[in-house]
Amino acid sequence: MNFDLDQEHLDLADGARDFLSGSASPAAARAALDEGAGVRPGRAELIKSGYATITIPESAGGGGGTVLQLAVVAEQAGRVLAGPSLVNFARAAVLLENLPDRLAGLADGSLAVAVIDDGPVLDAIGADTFLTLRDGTLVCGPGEVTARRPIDATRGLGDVTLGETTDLVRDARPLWGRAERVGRTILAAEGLGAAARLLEMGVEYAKERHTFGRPIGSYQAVKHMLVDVYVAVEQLRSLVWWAAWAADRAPGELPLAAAAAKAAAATTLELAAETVIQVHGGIGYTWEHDAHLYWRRAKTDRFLLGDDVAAFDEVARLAMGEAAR
Amino acid sequence: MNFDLDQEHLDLADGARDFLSGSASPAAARAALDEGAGVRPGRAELIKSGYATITIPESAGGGGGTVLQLAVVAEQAGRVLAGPSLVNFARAAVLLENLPDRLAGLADGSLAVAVIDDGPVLDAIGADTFLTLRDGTLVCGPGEVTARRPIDATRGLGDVTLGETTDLVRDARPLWGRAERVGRTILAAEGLGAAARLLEMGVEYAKERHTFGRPIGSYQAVKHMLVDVYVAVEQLRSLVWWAAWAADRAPGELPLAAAAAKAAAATTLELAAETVIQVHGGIGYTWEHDAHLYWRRAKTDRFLLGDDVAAFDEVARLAMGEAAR
Amino acid sequence: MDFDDTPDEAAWRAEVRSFLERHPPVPEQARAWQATLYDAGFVGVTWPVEAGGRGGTPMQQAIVDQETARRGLPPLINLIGIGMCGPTVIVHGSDSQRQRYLKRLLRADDLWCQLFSEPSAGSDLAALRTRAVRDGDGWRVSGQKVWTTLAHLADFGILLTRTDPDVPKHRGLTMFVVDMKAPGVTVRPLRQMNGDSHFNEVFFDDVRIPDDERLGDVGDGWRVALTTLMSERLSLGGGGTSIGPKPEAVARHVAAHIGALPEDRQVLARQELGRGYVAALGARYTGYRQLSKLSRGELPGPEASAGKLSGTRSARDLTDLAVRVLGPDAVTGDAEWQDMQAMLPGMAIAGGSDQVLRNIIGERVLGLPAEPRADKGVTFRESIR
Amino acid sequence: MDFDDTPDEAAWRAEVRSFLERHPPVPEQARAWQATLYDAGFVGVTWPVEAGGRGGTPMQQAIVDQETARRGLPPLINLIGIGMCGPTVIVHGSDSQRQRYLKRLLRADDLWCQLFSEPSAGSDLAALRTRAVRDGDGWRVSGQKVWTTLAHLADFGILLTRTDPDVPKHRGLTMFVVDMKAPGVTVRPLRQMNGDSHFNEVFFDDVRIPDDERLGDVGDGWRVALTTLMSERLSLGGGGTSIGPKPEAVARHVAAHIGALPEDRQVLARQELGRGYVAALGARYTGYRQLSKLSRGELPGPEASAGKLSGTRSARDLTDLAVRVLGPDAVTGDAEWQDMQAMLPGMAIAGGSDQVLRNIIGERVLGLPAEPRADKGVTFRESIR
Repeated sequence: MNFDLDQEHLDLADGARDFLSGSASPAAARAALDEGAGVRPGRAELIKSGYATITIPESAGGGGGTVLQLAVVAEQAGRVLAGPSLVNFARAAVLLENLPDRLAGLADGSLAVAVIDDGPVLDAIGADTFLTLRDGTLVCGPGEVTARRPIDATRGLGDVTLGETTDLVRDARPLWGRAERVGRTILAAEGLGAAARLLEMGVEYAKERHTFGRPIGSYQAVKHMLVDVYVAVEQLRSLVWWAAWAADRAPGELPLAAAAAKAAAATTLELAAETVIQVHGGIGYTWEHDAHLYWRRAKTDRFLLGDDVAAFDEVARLAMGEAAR
Repeated sequence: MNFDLDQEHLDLADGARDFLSGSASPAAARAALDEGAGVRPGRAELIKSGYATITIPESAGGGGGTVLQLAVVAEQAGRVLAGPSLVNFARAAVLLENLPDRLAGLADGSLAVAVIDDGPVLDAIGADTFLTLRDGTLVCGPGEVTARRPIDATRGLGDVTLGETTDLVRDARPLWGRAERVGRTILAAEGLGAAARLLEMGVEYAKERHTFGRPIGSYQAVKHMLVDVYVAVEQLRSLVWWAAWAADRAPGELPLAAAAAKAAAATTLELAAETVIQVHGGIGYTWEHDAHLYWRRAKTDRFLLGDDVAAFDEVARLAMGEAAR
Repeated sequence: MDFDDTPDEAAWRAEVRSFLERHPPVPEQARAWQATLYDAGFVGVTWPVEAGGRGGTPMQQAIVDQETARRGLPPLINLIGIGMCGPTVIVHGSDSQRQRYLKRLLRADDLWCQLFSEPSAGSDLAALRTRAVRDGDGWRVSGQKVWTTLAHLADFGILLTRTDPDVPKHRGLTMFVVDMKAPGVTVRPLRQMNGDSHFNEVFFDDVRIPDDERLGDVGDGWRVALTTLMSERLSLGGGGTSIGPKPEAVARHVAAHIGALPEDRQVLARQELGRGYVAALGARYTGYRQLSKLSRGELPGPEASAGKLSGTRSARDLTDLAVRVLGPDAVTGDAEWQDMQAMLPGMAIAGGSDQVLRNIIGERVLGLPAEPRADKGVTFRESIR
Repeated sequence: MDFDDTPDEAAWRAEVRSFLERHPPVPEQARAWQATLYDAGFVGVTWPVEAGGRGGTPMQQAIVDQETARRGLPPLINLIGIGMCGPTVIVHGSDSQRQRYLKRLLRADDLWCQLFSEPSAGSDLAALRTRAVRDGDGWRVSGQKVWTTLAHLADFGILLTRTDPDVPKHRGLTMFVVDMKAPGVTVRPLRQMNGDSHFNEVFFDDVRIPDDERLGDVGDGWRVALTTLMSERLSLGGGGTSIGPKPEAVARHVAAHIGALPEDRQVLARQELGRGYVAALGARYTGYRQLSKLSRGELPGPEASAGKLSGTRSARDLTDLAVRVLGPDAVTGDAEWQDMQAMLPGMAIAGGSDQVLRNIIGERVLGLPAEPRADKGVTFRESIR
């Protein structure tokens, strides 16, 4: 057993970090909110970079890589609030795995796919092709997108009215379930990156900012809050890696691992955002500070791919099921 | 509006404190657990003192006092983990209000009453007459008591198998409901006293005990924990007084007030006990220290008269009902 | 103990109600509305008559607050003036200042702001750097304040400055009344994370203040500021007022939406509502207890901070619930609760952060020892090196 | 990354399993069982061969732990010796000490305890007062230790003493191996709040220790103790082991009882189980990551404390759930979960309180500044005045 990233993964993370921190940023997220600017790096750049298509087979023009690799990249994307999310790419790569033409379209960018669940659709804005499950059949079609007033402008959220659909896969429930779990894993990886970045911001500020003659990070009230975030972030990291590994190598463990990672990501990112705003005091509550952009991500992500409440419930059912065996 | 105890209440509290701290103590609670010693001050003493019978009308030989007065005494009883609880006296005084003979028996101690709900019965041990609601009728009868292995030996818990019963009051549901709410109020008042005493113990130790050259109470980690207990205790105090006042003067407010007080007492006493053990470190975890006796009370009381979960649910339903009006 | 109104209180309540029924406010005319209320005797109820008030009881003021809240009316525009600046002028101002300012403040003829916090002096207020230097029969002030509510509209402010950097930091401070329209005062709005701009930065560039606008003695500014802060306590979570949404409003919102949720979500929503509601009621009734003490003539003590501490928490939890019952639509939908949610992180910071409030309660109410102070006995000048 | 066993690991696991199947332990014969396991090569797997160990990998040890836990076997009786005392003797002991003690420790021929904490030295261990004074070619020790697990059975202990009170407190300490049967050693059991007696008070009344039982140099006891404490980290919540009940056991218990609950309680129980389970899994897999680092030869760092911190919390929450699903009967009924519940408050204290662990992680992992120390640069003698 070796539960650690390999050198290959670390190199991949470095590359992704360079690319993503050069092309996306909290400032870009703020501009998206303020001026309706497009999300960065944007769909085309993400595809061009090859990062978005890691899990599409080489035969279809993708990277032929693993979910773990994509998760490593997704963490870096989360750090800088990059958009669109890698979640739709990951899910679509599973859903379309036996449909080579459409898979190739996903890989070369000619299909801009978003997956429809309950509620507003992640990265509906900019998508032209929508996948959903209807009575057990995977269907596909164009859609009309209405954006309302999203809390977080980087998630491309919109309500989608599906146009005429084509049936793609019958009896697709197991496929849909697996894709959703891979999606939850990648969503959790993006949450991990965002939470880890928040923690850095909080720790940095707590070292610099002085009150009553010493750094605020020397006070237990501040120190212990940040430690609780650290513990949550490291445990989220472990769950994300486990889920990604399970997606690639241990399908039997994926349902529990993905639900646990999704739930932990929702609560950890929220804890990190609220803690780091509190640590910053007034300055952390301003529009110009980055903290609220992560806070918006937290308040949004917790509802995506089923909310944390649903995920905790699923964990409990699975745990009881395994215990009964 | 005047939301403060009157001088009369303060005098009553002083007297009750003298009597109860002279006749009951955590040490007696430990002896009850260790050696099966009887609870202190015991039923007879409590009746003799007049405190247990405060809410029984003077015509029946009681004090003719208010629920608020009884709550003031109950707080003092909770501080020293006195037994039996004043809850059964308070409930029975309501349930038997139109049955002068039985009421007189309650007041002079010739009837030792306990009220049966779901689960183990509070102060079943030592009771000879049991009241319960059966198909809407208030019934009364002797019972066989089985004690098992109570967490807290001061609560006289036992399972009761009712003998032959007599019907006392038909269509007794409203009466039963009111009595239960008065009981919840008194239970919460006992919880208030226990929590307030725990807070004192924690604060005292935090001032005395030194580590790394200064009192542990000067560290924010310890200080802030105790403050959270203080805030909870003061809010519980407000809710208990409100509920007691409502029982006497504003029956329309009693359901919400009693449920809120019951729920707050359960969570506050638990918080206080666990915090104060933690503040004491290893010494607070020993058998010889008083903290665990209050902890046992907390773990027990939360299940009595419906648990905190049920009380929170009731608060929510009542709040939504009022909001709809 | 009696929650019911006394006959006098009941008569007063009837008077307030009847007035409010006959005078619906026009939302845009916030100043005029305050003047109307003042002229009817419902503003500054507890202030002394000679200060333009009515000389009434805290309970009368509480009844006005309850009745205006019950009708869903917004807080008065000059709330900070009434709650903090005015009481400071009453205690520390000269006769002339009291004459000039107080009645106009109560009528909202002048709006007021409070100029205390600075970028490097938040929780540690006494570390402030804005300098006031003697200049003939007056003073010259330079520096920067921040988080100043209403500064963009205010006519006057109470301004805490450093007049002597060579004594320990609490001792070198002096308080002034400053004319916000004076040359050299620049106000720049600060945008909050929810997009609104309720706060400002205020820059003082060699602003002249006559010496007769000083509040209290030179070097006595910390004591003057304590009057302000003590007055602030009751206006934030004290006296039974809610922080954030009223729990009844959340209960109404949940009641309206809960039917559309699956049964398991209803169970969870009720638990959350029950928990938040009990906390909010606990804070409210604890506030009433403080009000009763106040009515007996006691000063608002540090225990009033408990209301803000727990009120902030229950407001956060209840608002979170309000958002959750909307389901996934919450992230694009309902603006009201989204905005409320994005306001709450500020509540646990402004007017004393949770951490500072816990220190205050721990030390001044529970009597726990203070932490060793790194800056003790050091002059301000040495402390900023 | 690969969670699966390597072929070597799989072979080792098979060997362990097959042995455990063939050798069921007798619960009363804890020493004999440890000896049996040792003789088969399954105790002290990672210890050097010359110390009586097998020179194996941390992963091999983890596999032994997993397989014994999977079969529900209790921890080894000499766990503290193996996890803390032994590693200290390996690093700081003389050849003669290593010869005399280590193999016998692994076989449980001798039981060991760790004598560090004192009534006035808990979190602040270096404030300890037990004095060791030179006496010819040995030492005389007087003082009191507390919270000493297994002292009532132990043959030997590692004992931290003060040998010089006139230097700052960390510098005047010296470590010894002490014979627990020596004259002047008195052990008194301490009863815990759950009624059990796992801890002891140990009194030293002029106990003689030969100088060749010293571990490390005179005055170097703090450094020696750090070896012990570092070794302790992995045995408390590190390496993926659970604190308190295994989450699977709680899930099994909940599964067995949940059907009898009303639907709304089922919903709430599942939420609680989900939350506690996720936290426990998070702690477990974080422990596996530490194990992987250890396998690469890294030392157990302060981040291992995170597992204890969160493991204690999730154990508390899961146990509370286990009690709650029993309903009101829980307060008189099920002894197993009652006892577990009454054990948990101690978990957040023993082996580093939650507060101390947060300081350690905050300062050593996150690099946050330490608090000013009131006792800095002061000799021990001055500090206790």
